[in-house]
Amino acid sequence: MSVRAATGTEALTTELPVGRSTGWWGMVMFVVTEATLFACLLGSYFYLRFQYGGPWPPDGISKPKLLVPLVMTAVLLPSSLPVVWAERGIRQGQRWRLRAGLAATLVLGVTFLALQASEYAEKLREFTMTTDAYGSLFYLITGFHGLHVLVGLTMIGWLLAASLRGGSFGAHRHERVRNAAIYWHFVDLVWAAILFTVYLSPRL
Amino acid sequence: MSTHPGPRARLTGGLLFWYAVLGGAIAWAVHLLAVWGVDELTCAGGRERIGALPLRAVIGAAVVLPALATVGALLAAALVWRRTSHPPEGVDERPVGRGRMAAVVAIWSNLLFLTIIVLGGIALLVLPPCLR
Amino acid sequence: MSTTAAAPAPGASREDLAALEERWGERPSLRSWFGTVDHKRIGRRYLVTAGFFFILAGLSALAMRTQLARPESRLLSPQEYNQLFTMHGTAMIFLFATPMLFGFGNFLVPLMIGSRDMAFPKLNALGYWVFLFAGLFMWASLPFGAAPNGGWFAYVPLTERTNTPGLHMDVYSLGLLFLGIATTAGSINFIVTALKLRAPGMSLNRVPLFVWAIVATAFMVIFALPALNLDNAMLFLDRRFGTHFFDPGAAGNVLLWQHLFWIFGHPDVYIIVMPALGIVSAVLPAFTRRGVVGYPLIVFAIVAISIISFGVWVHHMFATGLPRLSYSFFSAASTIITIPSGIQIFAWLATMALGRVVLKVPMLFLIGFVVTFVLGGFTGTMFALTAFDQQVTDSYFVVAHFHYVLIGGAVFPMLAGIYYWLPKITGRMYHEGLGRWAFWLVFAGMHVTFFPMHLYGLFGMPRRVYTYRSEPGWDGWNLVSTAGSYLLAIGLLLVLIGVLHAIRRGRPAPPDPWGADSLEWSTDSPPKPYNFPVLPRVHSLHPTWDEASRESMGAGATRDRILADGRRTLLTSELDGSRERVVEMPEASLQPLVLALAMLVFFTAMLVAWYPVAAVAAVAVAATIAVWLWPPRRPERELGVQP
Amino acid sequence: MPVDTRRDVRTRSGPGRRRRQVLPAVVLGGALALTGCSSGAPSALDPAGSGAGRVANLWWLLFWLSMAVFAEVMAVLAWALLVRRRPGTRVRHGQPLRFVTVAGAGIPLVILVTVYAVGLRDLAALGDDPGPRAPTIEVTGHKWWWEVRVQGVDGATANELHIPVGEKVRVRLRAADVLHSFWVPQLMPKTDLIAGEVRETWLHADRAGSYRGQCAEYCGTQHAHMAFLVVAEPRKDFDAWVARLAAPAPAPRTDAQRRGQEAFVQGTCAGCHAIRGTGAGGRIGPDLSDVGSRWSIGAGAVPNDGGHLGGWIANSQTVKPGNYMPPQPVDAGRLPDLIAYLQSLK
Repeated sequence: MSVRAATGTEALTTELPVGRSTGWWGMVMFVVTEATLFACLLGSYFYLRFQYGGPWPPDGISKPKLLVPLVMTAVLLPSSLPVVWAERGIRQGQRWRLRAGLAATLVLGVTFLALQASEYAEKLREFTMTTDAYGSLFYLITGFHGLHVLVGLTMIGWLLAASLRGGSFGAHRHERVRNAAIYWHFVDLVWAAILFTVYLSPRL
Repeated sequence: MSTHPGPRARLTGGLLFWYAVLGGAIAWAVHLLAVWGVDELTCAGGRERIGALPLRAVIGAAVVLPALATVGALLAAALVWRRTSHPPEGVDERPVGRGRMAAVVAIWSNLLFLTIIVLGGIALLVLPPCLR
Repeated sequence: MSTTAAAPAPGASREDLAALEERWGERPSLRSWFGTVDHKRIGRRYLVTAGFFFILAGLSALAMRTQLARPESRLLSPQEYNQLFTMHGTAMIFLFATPMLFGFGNFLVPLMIGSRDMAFPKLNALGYWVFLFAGLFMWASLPFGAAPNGGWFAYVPLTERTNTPGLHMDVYSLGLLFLGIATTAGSINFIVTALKLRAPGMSLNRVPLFVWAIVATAFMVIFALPALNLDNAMLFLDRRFGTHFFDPGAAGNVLLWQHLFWIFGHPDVYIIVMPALGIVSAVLPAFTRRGVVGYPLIVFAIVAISIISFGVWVHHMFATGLPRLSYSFFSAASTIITIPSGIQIFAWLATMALGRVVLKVPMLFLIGFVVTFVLGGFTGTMFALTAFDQQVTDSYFVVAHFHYVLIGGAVFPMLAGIYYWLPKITGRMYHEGLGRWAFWLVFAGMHVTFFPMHLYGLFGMPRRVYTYRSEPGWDGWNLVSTAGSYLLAIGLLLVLIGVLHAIRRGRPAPPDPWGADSLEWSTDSPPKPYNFPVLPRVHSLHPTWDEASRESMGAGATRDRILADGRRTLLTSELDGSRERVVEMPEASLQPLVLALAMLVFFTAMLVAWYPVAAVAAVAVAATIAVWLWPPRRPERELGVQP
Repeated sequence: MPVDTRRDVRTRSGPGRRRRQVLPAVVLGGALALTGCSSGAPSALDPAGSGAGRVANLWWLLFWLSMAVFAEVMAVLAWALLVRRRPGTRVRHGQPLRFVTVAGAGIPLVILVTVYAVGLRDLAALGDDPGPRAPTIEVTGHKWWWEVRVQGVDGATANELHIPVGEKVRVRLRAADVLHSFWVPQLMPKTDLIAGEVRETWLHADRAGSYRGQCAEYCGTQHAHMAFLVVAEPRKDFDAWVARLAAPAPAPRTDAQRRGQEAFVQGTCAGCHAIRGTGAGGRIGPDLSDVGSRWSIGAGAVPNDGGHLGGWIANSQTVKPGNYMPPQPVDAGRLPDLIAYLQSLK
């Protein structure tokens, strides 16, 4: 590749990758608006924290412990890989890969939610949503993300059910798999931002 | 007839095109969120420093760097403009027409965003950062 | 101009037309009425429903103006007045302006880009039902005396439970969250439709300006609405479940509400005005007999305004005492946003000056728009300057300003659009004389009502007061405003009469009564359910004015653009509009209605705190979506499955 | 005592200011009458201090620039409608981009950069601190009245604050419940009162007089009746006002006043209201130690006279519906005494 070629008329007027479906764009736009919502949510966290000015978390609430969230991260982040693997499989018409990959993701996602529930059980003894704004933020952010994981898992489970029925997906029909995968990757990535905001940033 | 660019050249060219169109807008958005967030929240805490740095220097950096990024986008837009005003023979007419329109839009918007960033920068010279 | 569309186009045979009619036509039945996914029917419903909410919000305004006609009037109690002004603002913004323009967009975008429907027709139907139910949800609170009463901006801590007990603000937060579903769904639909369903050949530099405006608006919704949704969710949690997001006594902050609200709220001003400016660009060519000057510059203006509108929100908070340096950055953006608007205005003026103006009713409204919107723009620029803003914000000066911008910038173009597209929507022509009377009354009424507000705002009258005393000397001007508001109401009534008259008595409209330049005029009035017998191939920015594009639907029609063997339309590439493939479009369905009803049950149950019912409704929502998207069973060979 | 100036809410514009307003008023569509018939208005165009004066000058700059651009727009529109619609004119198909660029972007840019610079200067000037020796008045916004204190002085008053003419006075703003906004159009632009925060602004009057202010942030049911008065007076009168705030309320002098005081202190009044030097120490409603001298009742709801005062005590809900003072079960025979006592508190 030469600079000349890359800055020529044709390269500069390259069309977007061909053949994206309306469903793909619809899901991407939905994810964009959801991502904006999370950005506002995390922005609100920092706004309240720095407007408060005092020690954070306030009211003697201890800084969040890292062990459980890091385990949750280790469970959730890799859960995108089976989805990718499954999607590649069905593009080649390999239905077993679709089923196996989705099942693996389902297990990882449910594990994540179970870990979150155990974390809540411990946290709720220390503070609740009504303790102060920190508590409100903590439960809103993590709870809202947990809700997204639940929705994502519903999608994955729905795909799994459809693929187990047969006659749903194949090398020529896998749009729904792709769209659900986009959503799951998004839910995954948002967790990284939440890990940083809620768990790591109070220690900075 | 010129040789067609390969996939990597197309990817680079495409990214350059989007940098030309959206670079100024994104730079300005980053600039605004940075200067507003840093100024309002640092002053709310009653401080005028962030770590070792004076607040004014941090805000200054959040003005200068996005301004430079916008200038870069302006140059990229000028390149797209030049390349679409005299397209080589045999290139499809529609992408060129569309690229040319995008170049006009890009040049204007980068100029506009640069103006906004510069006007904000002038305020930094006049006002102390935490004056209410 | 094009007159061929009424007869079978030479390119599409009688069999093709019969097949298309069979696939797309909807026999009148109750099921088809509730289940339709036709973007034209849905668009018409949006227009009518938004018009209905406009009447309700307008009557609220008349009641308020009547109360303010004299000092210390006791016609309305303060509680009633506060509910009315809140509902007036909320309904005008959320239930009238945006849905009205979405109605135009729904009806017109597929026609303008040469497609057979929106990208997601069922989602489109869902959007309408949700809008309707959310609107009724909010208005239904008024007869119970439980309507929102904290202003459309709902500032905390006034709207917190301690200061506003009762359901008032719960109706507000839940109603707007509910409505947000419709707005978001509609916006995604517009974006995808405009990206993928344009007729072959319609590269980005040939997209009609109205479509550009709608897409820019949709993008603004995508990025702006989440901030409002989050704000309302936090308000609801604070009120109902005792969280402390906005409670300064427990590490919360009241300014967080304002920031989030205006991060949404300022783009929302442009969400309302932008499609209306698109209408101006769409109507102007027909009545100046030439294309709009400086197409790329107007595209630039649309793009630039929609981006900058996100960086000016703090100018609504110039009196909250933030650091003055912070203000200056927003002041800079708010000042400079004038430039793209200026470019647009002068491009339109140049179009009028070089073309030959035809003074029909739509054009009269466009001229009224220029005069009014420019005046509103001046005061808008004044508000960009912090020092001046601090003096006049929250006074009647700002009420004058945004009514100039919103009536001048949005309602006048909408009225122009109604007269302009009435032949296309209803197939009937309107009565010119009635229209002229309506224009002059609306124009005069608007200025008599709102011009004095500049004055008594400068003379110190704050806004949102249910009454005032006579000593400060504001009474005379208020009386003038009230008189003007009745004049305005009579004018708007004449518009309504004109529309009804056209539907009942108007003479039948030809496909293209104006000699206009965009694709909707190349098909029947009203269009057939499938919009175009032959999907056009676009060769220029003004397809109905260029021979090649027009011929592509007649003599030059090819089989691959008729697509009569199924309910089908074409996908093209995002930037250049190159043909990609043929897609199957969904049939009419009751699922959207069922889903919207389940959501209505959910939000109503949340409002009255029947949480188990809400949980059941949430499951019903999930189940309906699951069934909606459930893949049909296909033979393995068609799917391409490896053993 | 400068009772006269204080009672006179109207302030007239000086001849110089009047002349500057006339011409634009003509342009404002035959609104010449506005300066005449609105001379009682707390008009931002009739500034009486350096803060509002600066903004008024900015307004006139903006106004004239707007009129110039409006004339330009109307000229092009008139050309299109009158000249170009003559029979026989042909449609021209050019793209006059230079015209659009210059008129739509170039000229506006020059104007906008200018006004932005002027606005920046004014913004900086309005932020100037009044200095460490300036008196500080503490204002707290309540639903729906203003509590006024002077820093370093124990007493409080309501809905009325005094400033010395020609001096900058710091005003420290707090919100007791919801948001309010402190606005005296003739003296100073708004500053919001933010719950949980302290905000500061300043007042400066260059001529003596009474200037009406009003809450400008919607604050609920009775937002309409939340006015106050700023009295600018010579320094010695200001000092006397501060001294009165520190001193106990005047003792009753007649029998009726004595009975009224007794009714006040022993009745329900004292549960919410305070009168310095008596047993009444309620903190919910306004301090009434100088209520007899105030310009109004109910933060601008009605004039302060015996009839209105009696009506207010008996049932303020008919006067200012929704306010937090419940109807008082005062014996009809005791009401005149109560009124007499309260009116004596000056």
